[in-house]
Amino acid sequence: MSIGLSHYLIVAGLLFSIGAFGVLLRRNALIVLMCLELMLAASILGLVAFSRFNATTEHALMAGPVFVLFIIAIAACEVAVGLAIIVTLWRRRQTVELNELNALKN
Amino acid sequence: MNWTELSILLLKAVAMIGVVMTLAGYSVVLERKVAAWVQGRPGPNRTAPPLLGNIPVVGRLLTRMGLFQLPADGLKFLFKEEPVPGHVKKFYYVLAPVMSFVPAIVIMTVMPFGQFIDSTGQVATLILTDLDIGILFILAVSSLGVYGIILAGWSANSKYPFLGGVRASAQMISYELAMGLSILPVFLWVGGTLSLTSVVEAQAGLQWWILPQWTIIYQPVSALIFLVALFAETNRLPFDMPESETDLVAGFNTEYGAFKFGLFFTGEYAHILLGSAVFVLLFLGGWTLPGLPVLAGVFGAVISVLIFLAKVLFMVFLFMWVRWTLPRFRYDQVMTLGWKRLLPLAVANLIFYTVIIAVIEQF
Amino acid sequence: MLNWLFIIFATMVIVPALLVATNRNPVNAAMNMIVSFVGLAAMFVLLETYLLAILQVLVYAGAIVVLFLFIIMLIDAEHAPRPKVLTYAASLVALAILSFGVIGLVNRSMEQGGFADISVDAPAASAYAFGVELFTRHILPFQIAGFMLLIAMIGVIVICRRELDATGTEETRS
Amino acid sequence: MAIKVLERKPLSLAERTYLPQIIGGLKITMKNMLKPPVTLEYPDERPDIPTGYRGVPTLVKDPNGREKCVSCQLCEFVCPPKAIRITPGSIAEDADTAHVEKAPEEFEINMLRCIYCGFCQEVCPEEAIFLQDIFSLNGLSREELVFKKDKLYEIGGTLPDQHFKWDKKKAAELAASGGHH
Repeated sequence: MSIGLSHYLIVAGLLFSIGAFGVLLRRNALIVLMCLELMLAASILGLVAFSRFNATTEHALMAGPVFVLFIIAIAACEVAVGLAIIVTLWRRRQTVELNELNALKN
Repeated sequence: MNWTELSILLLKAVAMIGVVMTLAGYSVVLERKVAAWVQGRPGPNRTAPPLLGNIPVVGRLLTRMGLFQLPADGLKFLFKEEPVPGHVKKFYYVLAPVMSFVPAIVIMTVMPFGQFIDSTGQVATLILTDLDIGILFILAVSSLGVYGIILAGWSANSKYPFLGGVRASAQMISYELAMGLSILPVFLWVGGTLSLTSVVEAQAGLQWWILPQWTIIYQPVSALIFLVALFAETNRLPFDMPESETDLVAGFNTEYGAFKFGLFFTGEYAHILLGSAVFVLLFLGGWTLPGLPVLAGVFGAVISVLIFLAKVLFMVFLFMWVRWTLPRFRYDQVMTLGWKRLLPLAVANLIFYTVIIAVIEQF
Repeated sequence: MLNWLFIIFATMVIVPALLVATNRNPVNAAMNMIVSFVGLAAMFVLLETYLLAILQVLVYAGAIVVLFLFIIMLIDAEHAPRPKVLTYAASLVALAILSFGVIGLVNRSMEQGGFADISVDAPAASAYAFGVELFTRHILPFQIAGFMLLIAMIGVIVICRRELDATGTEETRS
Repeated sequence: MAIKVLERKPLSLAERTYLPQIIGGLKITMKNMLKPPVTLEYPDERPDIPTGYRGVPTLVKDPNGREKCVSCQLCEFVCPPKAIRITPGSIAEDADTAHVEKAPEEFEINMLRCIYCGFCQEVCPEEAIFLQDIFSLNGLSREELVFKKDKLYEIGGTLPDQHFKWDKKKAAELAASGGHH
């Protein structure tokens, strides 16, 4: 058995599922952000695998990897903004637990 | 790949690690010597093993140079009791020294250190793995070195190491940007490749029979930014925030002793050595001397390696010279320098050279 | 050889990812995330996209996780409370459904021959190829990404700024 | 007195980069690096002891080899940490130095207590106790560091004496007794 596209896709899919699982399970804003990162990473793996396996002998398929570059850049943005929000939240409310951020309830 | 090839590769790797680690150890001795010379002292000159130290002239000379200090220090680190304070987080406490040491060893694999020209004129670079994106690999792996310091600070579970860890993480992120931006013009200049070997080859030879082709001559600002960022990344003295003895006891390694501290210590000097090597490769012409072609054969290869080593050791000496000259920055000054001075300067430098190179290519 | 490497790296990606989602200590989670990302970079090496592998380590392991650790230390967020059993069960069900869905989808597509399942000897995606692609066909997304970075930077500065009160001293908004 | 406020000159561009200052500092340290070391390699080279140095207190003999101490016990009384113990004794009638009348039977200085203040030397009417040039003293037990009389004479040796007070006294006695008989 040789490792083919399907195996990479399954790994990417599992990684994405685990990320979603973490987002659903955890109430700590930091961990939720980490799990979002995992989901993005899964999408990156999928893109790279697709473009590698659909490449031809003449030229590499560059659309996937180039898109991955953009994803990495945007992920960095997302983390920076997310962490800034978490820090501000901590300064005001002294908590990062999403369950306790219910000022609009009631 | 058969077993002979594998074992040859393994031998090469072990030899490389042995040489670099010995050099790192001796840079500790050099550091102590330089400190002593600056302060008008002779420095370590007593340690003499029983037999070697008794050789009439040579033994005495080696003792005076402090060359036996390294094994003595190493054995001291090995044989001391290893205390593990009760309040630390054990797993990360043990992991941290390893994490700070391993990146240095990994960087070695892509570090070219000489050139071998065989009788048919075929040029081969002396390197363990010739990666065509070597510099990116070095940047990526060396950025992992900060985990050792952060984890040490966090796992020690007491305030001074913790402050050291927090400072280290902020400082490393800040200066990595300027560092990355400062080496881009170099690779633009040598023409569209990220391989360290080709950067060195582009710097061989003379311009107008007088000017060396070294990048530092053409791009002094890039070299300056890279050097400052290198000081910050290796936590050397104007920037040794994580380990500032005056306000943080010993910073991130306050709770460490014996061999674990030895690992941190050697790791720091290995980083200095490899950082100097990168600086030499990028800005000081690597193993070439202006006007001196690399000779063919084993002799030429040895000469090229020696030239490279001499340059690297000069850079290591510069690190120490600066350390014993300048006082430490305050933490906010480090941040201001990184974000408000170096980063804009690096961006302006990049744009300037991009324009210059575009103009040169037009004509 | 390659099969074994794939299995090792896949484990290196999946198992730490699970620990990220379930570990109650944020520092443990962050360290597991590094292992997971390094495994991912290794998979990129298997896929012969070396530049992306190195960028993955450089950006994620080198910068993003350091940032996470910095914030964890700054806000002292150790030991999150244990999630409720009901949440746990519901999330596990969601995980099971998602994973089976993904595996089923991939298998079904494979049976229908939807994907080319052969690896051809394509030229490696070199840094040069990336540059050419970025500055010719994808120049607009490239500029937009740069603009996004700028916006994010300004946004972060604005979010984290402490307002100055009338006397000019710093005061947190409260 | 009027306070004069000095306006600080704004830094020039070169000064604001701090590079000239750093290079200046590097020059200074390099200059120092090239100078020979100023330290003394202690166990191999010994420092020059200046005259009047207050090292370990010792007992001295006069040039004739007679012990100068007459066990007046002034040093014992003046010693601030009470490091000196003297057991006075008399000199035998038939001895050559019988006219001195008293000599210490036992003389101990506890070097662990001594604070090298030099009061004993200052107070001694016979110039018998001197703080000499021994500056490094060590031992393996407490007993070893309580110096007895012979040890004190051994490390003290002989110092030149200008007065020869007891010789003069003996000569005077002899002359007086010769006059009588």
